[in-house]
Amino acid sequence: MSEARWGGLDREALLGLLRQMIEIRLFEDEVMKLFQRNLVRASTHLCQGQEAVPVGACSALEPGDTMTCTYRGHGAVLAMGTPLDRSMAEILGKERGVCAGRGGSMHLADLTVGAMGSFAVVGSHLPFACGTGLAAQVMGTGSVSVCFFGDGTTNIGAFHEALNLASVWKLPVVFVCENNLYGEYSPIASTTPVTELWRRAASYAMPSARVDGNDVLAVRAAVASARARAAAEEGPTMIEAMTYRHMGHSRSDPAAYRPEGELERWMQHDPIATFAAALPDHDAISEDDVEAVRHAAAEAVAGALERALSWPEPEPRHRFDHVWAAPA
Amino acid sequence: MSEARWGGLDREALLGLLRQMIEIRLFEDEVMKLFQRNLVRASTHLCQGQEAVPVGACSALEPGDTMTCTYRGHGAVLAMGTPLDRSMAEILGKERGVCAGRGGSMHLADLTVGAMGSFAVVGSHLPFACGTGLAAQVMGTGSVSVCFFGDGTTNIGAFHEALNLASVWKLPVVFVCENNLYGEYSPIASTTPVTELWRRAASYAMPSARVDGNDVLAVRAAVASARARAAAEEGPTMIEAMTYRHMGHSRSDPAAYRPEGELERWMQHDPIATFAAALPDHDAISEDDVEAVRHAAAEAVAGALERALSWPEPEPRHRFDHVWAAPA
Amino acid sequence: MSDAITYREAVIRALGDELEADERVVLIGEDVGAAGGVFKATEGLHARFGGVRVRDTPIAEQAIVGTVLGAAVSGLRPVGEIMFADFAGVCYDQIVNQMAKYRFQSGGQTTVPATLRMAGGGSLGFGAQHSQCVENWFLQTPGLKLCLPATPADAYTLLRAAIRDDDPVIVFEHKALYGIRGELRDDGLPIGAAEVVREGGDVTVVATQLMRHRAMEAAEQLAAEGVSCEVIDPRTIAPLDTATILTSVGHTGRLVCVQEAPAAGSWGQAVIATVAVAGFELLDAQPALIAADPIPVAYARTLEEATLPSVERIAAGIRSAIDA
Amino acid sequence: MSDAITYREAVIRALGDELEADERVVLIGEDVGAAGGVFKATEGLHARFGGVRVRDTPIAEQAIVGTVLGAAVSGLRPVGEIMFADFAGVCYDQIVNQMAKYRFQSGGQTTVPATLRMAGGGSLGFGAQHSQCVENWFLQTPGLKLCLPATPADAYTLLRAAIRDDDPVIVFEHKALYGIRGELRDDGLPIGAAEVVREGGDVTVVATQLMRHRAMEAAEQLAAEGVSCEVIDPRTIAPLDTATILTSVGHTGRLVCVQEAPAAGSWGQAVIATVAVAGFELLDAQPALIAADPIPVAYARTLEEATLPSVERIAAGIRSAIDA
Ligand SMILES: Cc1ncc(C[n+]2csc(CCOP(=O)(O)OP(=O)(O)O)c2C)c(N)n1
Ligand SMILES: Cc1ncc(C[n+]2csc(CCOP(=O)(O)OP(=O)(O)O)c2C)c(N)n1
Ligand SMILES: [Mg+2]
Ligand SMILES: [Mg+2]
Repeated sequence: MSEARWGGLDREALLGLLRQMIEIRLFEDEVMKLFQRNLVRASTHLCQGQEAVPVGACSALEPGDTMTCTYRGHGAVLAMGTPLDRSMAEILGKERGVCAGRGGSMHLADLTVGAMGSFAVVGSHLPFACGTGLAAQVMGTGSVSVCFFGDGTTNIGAFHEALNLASVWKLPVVFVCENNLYGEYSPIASTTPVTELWRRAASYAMPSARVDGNDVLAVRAAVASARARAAAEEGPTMIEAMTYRHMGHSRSDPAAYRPEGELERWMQHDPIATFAAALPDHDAISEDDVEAVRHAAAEAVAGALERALSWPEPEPRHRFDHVWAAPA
Repeated sequence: MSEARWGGLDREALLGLLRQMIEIRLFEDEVMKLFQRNLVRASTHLCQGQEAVPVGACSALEPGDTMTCTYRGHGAVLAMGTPLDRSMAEILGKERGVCAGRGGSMHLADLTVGAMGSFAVVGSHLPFACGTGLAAQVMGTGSVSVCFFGDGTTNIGAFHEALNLASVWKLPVVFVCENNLYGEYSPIASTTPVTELWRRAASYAMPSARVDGNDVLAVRAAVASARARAAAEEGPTMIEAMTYRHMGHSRSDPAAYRPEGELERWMQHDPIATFAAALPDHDAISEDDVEAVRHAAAEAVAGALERALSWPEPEPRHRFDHVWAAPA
Repeated sequence: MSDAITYREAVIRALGDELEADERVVLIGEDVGAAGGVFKATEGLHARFGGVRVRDTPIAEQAIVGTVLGAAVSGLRPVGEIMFADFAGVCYDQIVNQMAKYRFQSGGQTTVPATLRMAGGGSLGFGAQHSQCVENWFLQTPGLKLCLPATPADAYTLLRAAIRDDDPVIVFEHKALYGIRGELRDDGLPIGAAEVVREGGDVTVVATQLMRHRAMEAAEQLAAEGVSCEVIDPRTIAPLDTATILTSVGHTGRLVCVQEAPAAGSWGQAVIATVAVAGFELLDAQPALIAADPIPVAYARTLEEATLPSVERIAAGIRSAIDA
Repeated sequence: MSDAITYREAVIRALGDELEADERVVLIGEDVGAAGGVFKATEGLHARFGGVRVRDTPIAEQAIVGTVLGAAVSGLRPVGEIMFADFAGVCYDQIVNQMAKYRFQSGGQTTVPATLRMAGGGSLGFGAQHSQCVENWFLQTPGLKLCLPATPADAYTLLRAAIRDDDPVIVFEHKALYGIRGELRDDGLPIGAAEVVREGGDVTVVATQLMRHRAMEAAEQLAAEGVSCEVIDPRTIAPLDTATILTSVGHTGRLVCVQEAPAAGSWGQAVIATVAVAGFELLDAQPALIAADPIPVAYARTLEEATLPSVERIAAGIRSAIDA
């Protein structure tokens, strides 16, 4: 019940974190249902179980900061403040979607809130994050960029090139590895000879740490101090957040490759349930407050879903828009 | 004068190492002159000063082992036993060159001796080396592949992907980083936030070591033990060999970016001069022996040069050969 | 081989038959092993042939392609999978600069019996980075053979031929075709031979993969209108069987190419340019190219459907070619 | 601007003028800083603008291109150098999947004022992996603009226009042209406009970069024989100024494209296919494509010289087109 336990956050802020996590959880549940109803095309990569990572990390950012993430990025984009309805609309391929239906589930972006993009080629956004960092550095804006990626991503070349460049140029970037133990259907040990991925930062003389990725306040604290370092022009940091996805990799993957009991063990350590159970320890927070947040989140998602479903699809004749800013 | 000091090598073997290093040195000197006479096209990347790395490393290989290297690969290819004359002929673009004049200075290869290729895109051969390792592993040949690359190469994505794959699959590959302190005109610290590159192997749970790359016996010993490990199916090793190139990066680069005195300091520690000066300490080796080797090497290179110059250029009408093995 | 099987099963069978026939064949890629591939196109092979010969890789396409190349010149006949064809972008150097040029640069010292498989194509809503037909990225690169199977029969025949070929071959599977059914028949067509899928006298229609099927539907419709289409599937675009196409244009006088990719720098333009150069006098009217719009593939169904050539657009395009 | 300067100096001047004019312009690449570039095409800029704006990178082309993209949508107007154009292979995904599609995928939320420079081309003996004309690798990718300056004037004009453009632009410099001299003149031609370099009535010759110069030489020779060539340099191949080419073919009736790259999947085929489709009735005879042989660029002089179109081969090609 000490100040420290709550990361210096007040009642509103704490309930806000809970609300965001619950909204993301319910949002993803709805996306799954929409996918099963064939209203989401192709594939979708959900993040139930991992909510504490984007919510904790993005809560540590300041106005003007930016974020990049992956195809499993709904949570991260929402954590930056992208509206629920326009995010859902994008996943439904609607004209009022954040990307006007051009991007879809794997490419949510909302530059107005600093959500610079969800990238669908593994590792491709880590170099991009260096670019946002370079711009901040050259223009002296003091802003910082957080970049989310998975455990499997630490094996691809772009990861290596980006961390090296960010370090040698002291770019203001926080690299957050969401280690959910699997890359698609492959357990990490089958593809990666080390299991403590935070140690890979040593190759770039980059400070790094591992945190409990299901503890929203722990993630927040780690990112906050990395952010401070970056803003002080001391360079990038890598954080490995240990977490777990409740669903399969994508689509209707039943995740049969999981060892028995693994999901159940992680369910015991669900980031939302844990946080919701802890919050009433706070002097100013009651169980009713938590219930009220649950309720408000559910209403918000339901309303967003209804609006998104009601919006029209893009007009085929507008398909030539947005390719070039200035077609010759 | 102990057995250990000479790495268990006898007189012939020791003089053989010296001879190879001198041949490479003289070969490169001749290439430089040919380049200045406009007989070598475009560019050439010489390795004077670095001879102990390929000669020491390749001397630790067994029949059937293979090697890949870079555009700065004349020394490595010769160290595998590729003939001097046909190597020189390749650099001159002659039909009797090892690659029939198709490859040139940057692409020497002689598969008959296991010199699997010189690669001109930085890092591109490290994945290739994994493939030679995979073949050895699947076919159970027990052969090992050594892969040379520069310090600057440790920053490109292919390096990372290859070391990771080699480690997780326990491939029989020995990765040898020739750290000559520069990537083109850039000193290593300007592009690389760590200076002890051997430590990068930790990201792949791969054993590694740094050796004096100008000490041919030290290189040989390090590679021999890495080779044994690989052959015992224990997986790959990375060796960082500290060395220095006497010439510029390529062509007529005067290497003006070098700090004053650096070249001179390294010249004091020239791999050939050092080894030649030490050899007469051996019971069975005299100064005359060393002189005889010098002489024989000079003759061999001169003869090779003369033959290579005398050979004809490829016939234009044969240019369609070798694109496909089986054109449809 | 008389039962109808799916395109997916044809891929599995081709891989299985080659793994069976030649112990030098190995299969590597992301989740190709225990999981049987994200498109389930390697299902059962790991159980059948074991983890030494059917291996999961890390997410590292440069490593996959480089390993395939290195292994191919060291005695194996490896098959690498690049999951979505779009990811060829991250290993493009390995394919076009290393694999394609290795034999030539070495002065012909070795063959390069390497095969890559990758799943391309749109119409399913995968968005701009998971829907491309990337075969045209490789047209400029001598040294590669490029196969585009449209049917289970070709998926089987071309993939087996690719693995047995002594040159690097890329087999582009089309992800919207994995579920189609057809019989495996050995028509004896090698890599480099086009197939005349439908004979006709009014117009030569050249189409690949998903567009071959749509072109065939359009041809059916047009037949009812009295227009007789000769439909040719080139099957491979490098080598390109221009002789078969020129022969056909020789008796139809008209040429329409139908492809899923945009026009610029495509095999469709290659066919038209080749016929214009080598068979100008055979043409009675301007040729036509029915292609995707010059825009990325959008996620939204309305946009993607409008972007890719539909049966209606193909039929209309052929009609105007006939009327020209 | 009346003195003749080299193509290399034109590049330096364009970069310097833009760095001077707009503080959002930054320059990154391998050895572009203190060393002034391996082709010396950034010489003096580091001294003039400092290490914050003119920066050496590690050898990491994916990082270079990704950084350029990220910076471009974050307020800068970055210019990235890929030393030899062939190395675009190691960052191809970043260019075709990320940079080109970013704006579209975001639904037009931002502009992408990114520029890449890379030095391509052969004739100097750099071998198969350092001599390619790689511009055609990008033809299939909507979202990019592709510039091919042949003269100092265009090196200057197109590079400045590229940096000022709000879309991603690749400027392909030709390494065999760095030393040629010419005057900088502002002809006001924007990206997307072809230049009629020489007027003539018998045949339209379309050529870029080194081949433009060889085509001009061939045109001189042919003029002596009484053949009048209209030589057009498209300057940019995306967008491609088909209007200017069609107008020219409209009065010459004949078309010859001359390029350094092999034929398949090239801009030369694109021009021929486009004219065949859109201007069939303008053609009096079959068009011709004079291109590199479909083989990698060999190191040996005898082979490389035979592979790339020479003035003689171009003149002969134009002669047969005229006689057709
Ligand atoms: C370059 C590339 N290769 C392969 C894929 C296919 N793919 C999509 S997600 C994924 C697994 C990524 O694993 P990880 O980084 O752990 O992220 P997670 O999905 O677990 O969040 C793979 C292989 C891809 N998108 N891009
Ligand atoms: C992908 C790629 N980028 C850039 C280059 C240009 N280049 C050739 S050599 C070189 C420096 C390599 O440095 P290092 O790895 O230290 O090897 P060294 O030349 O010192 O032996 C560079 C950047 C290249 N060949 N390939
Ligand atoms: Mg994961
Ligand atoms: Mg070096």
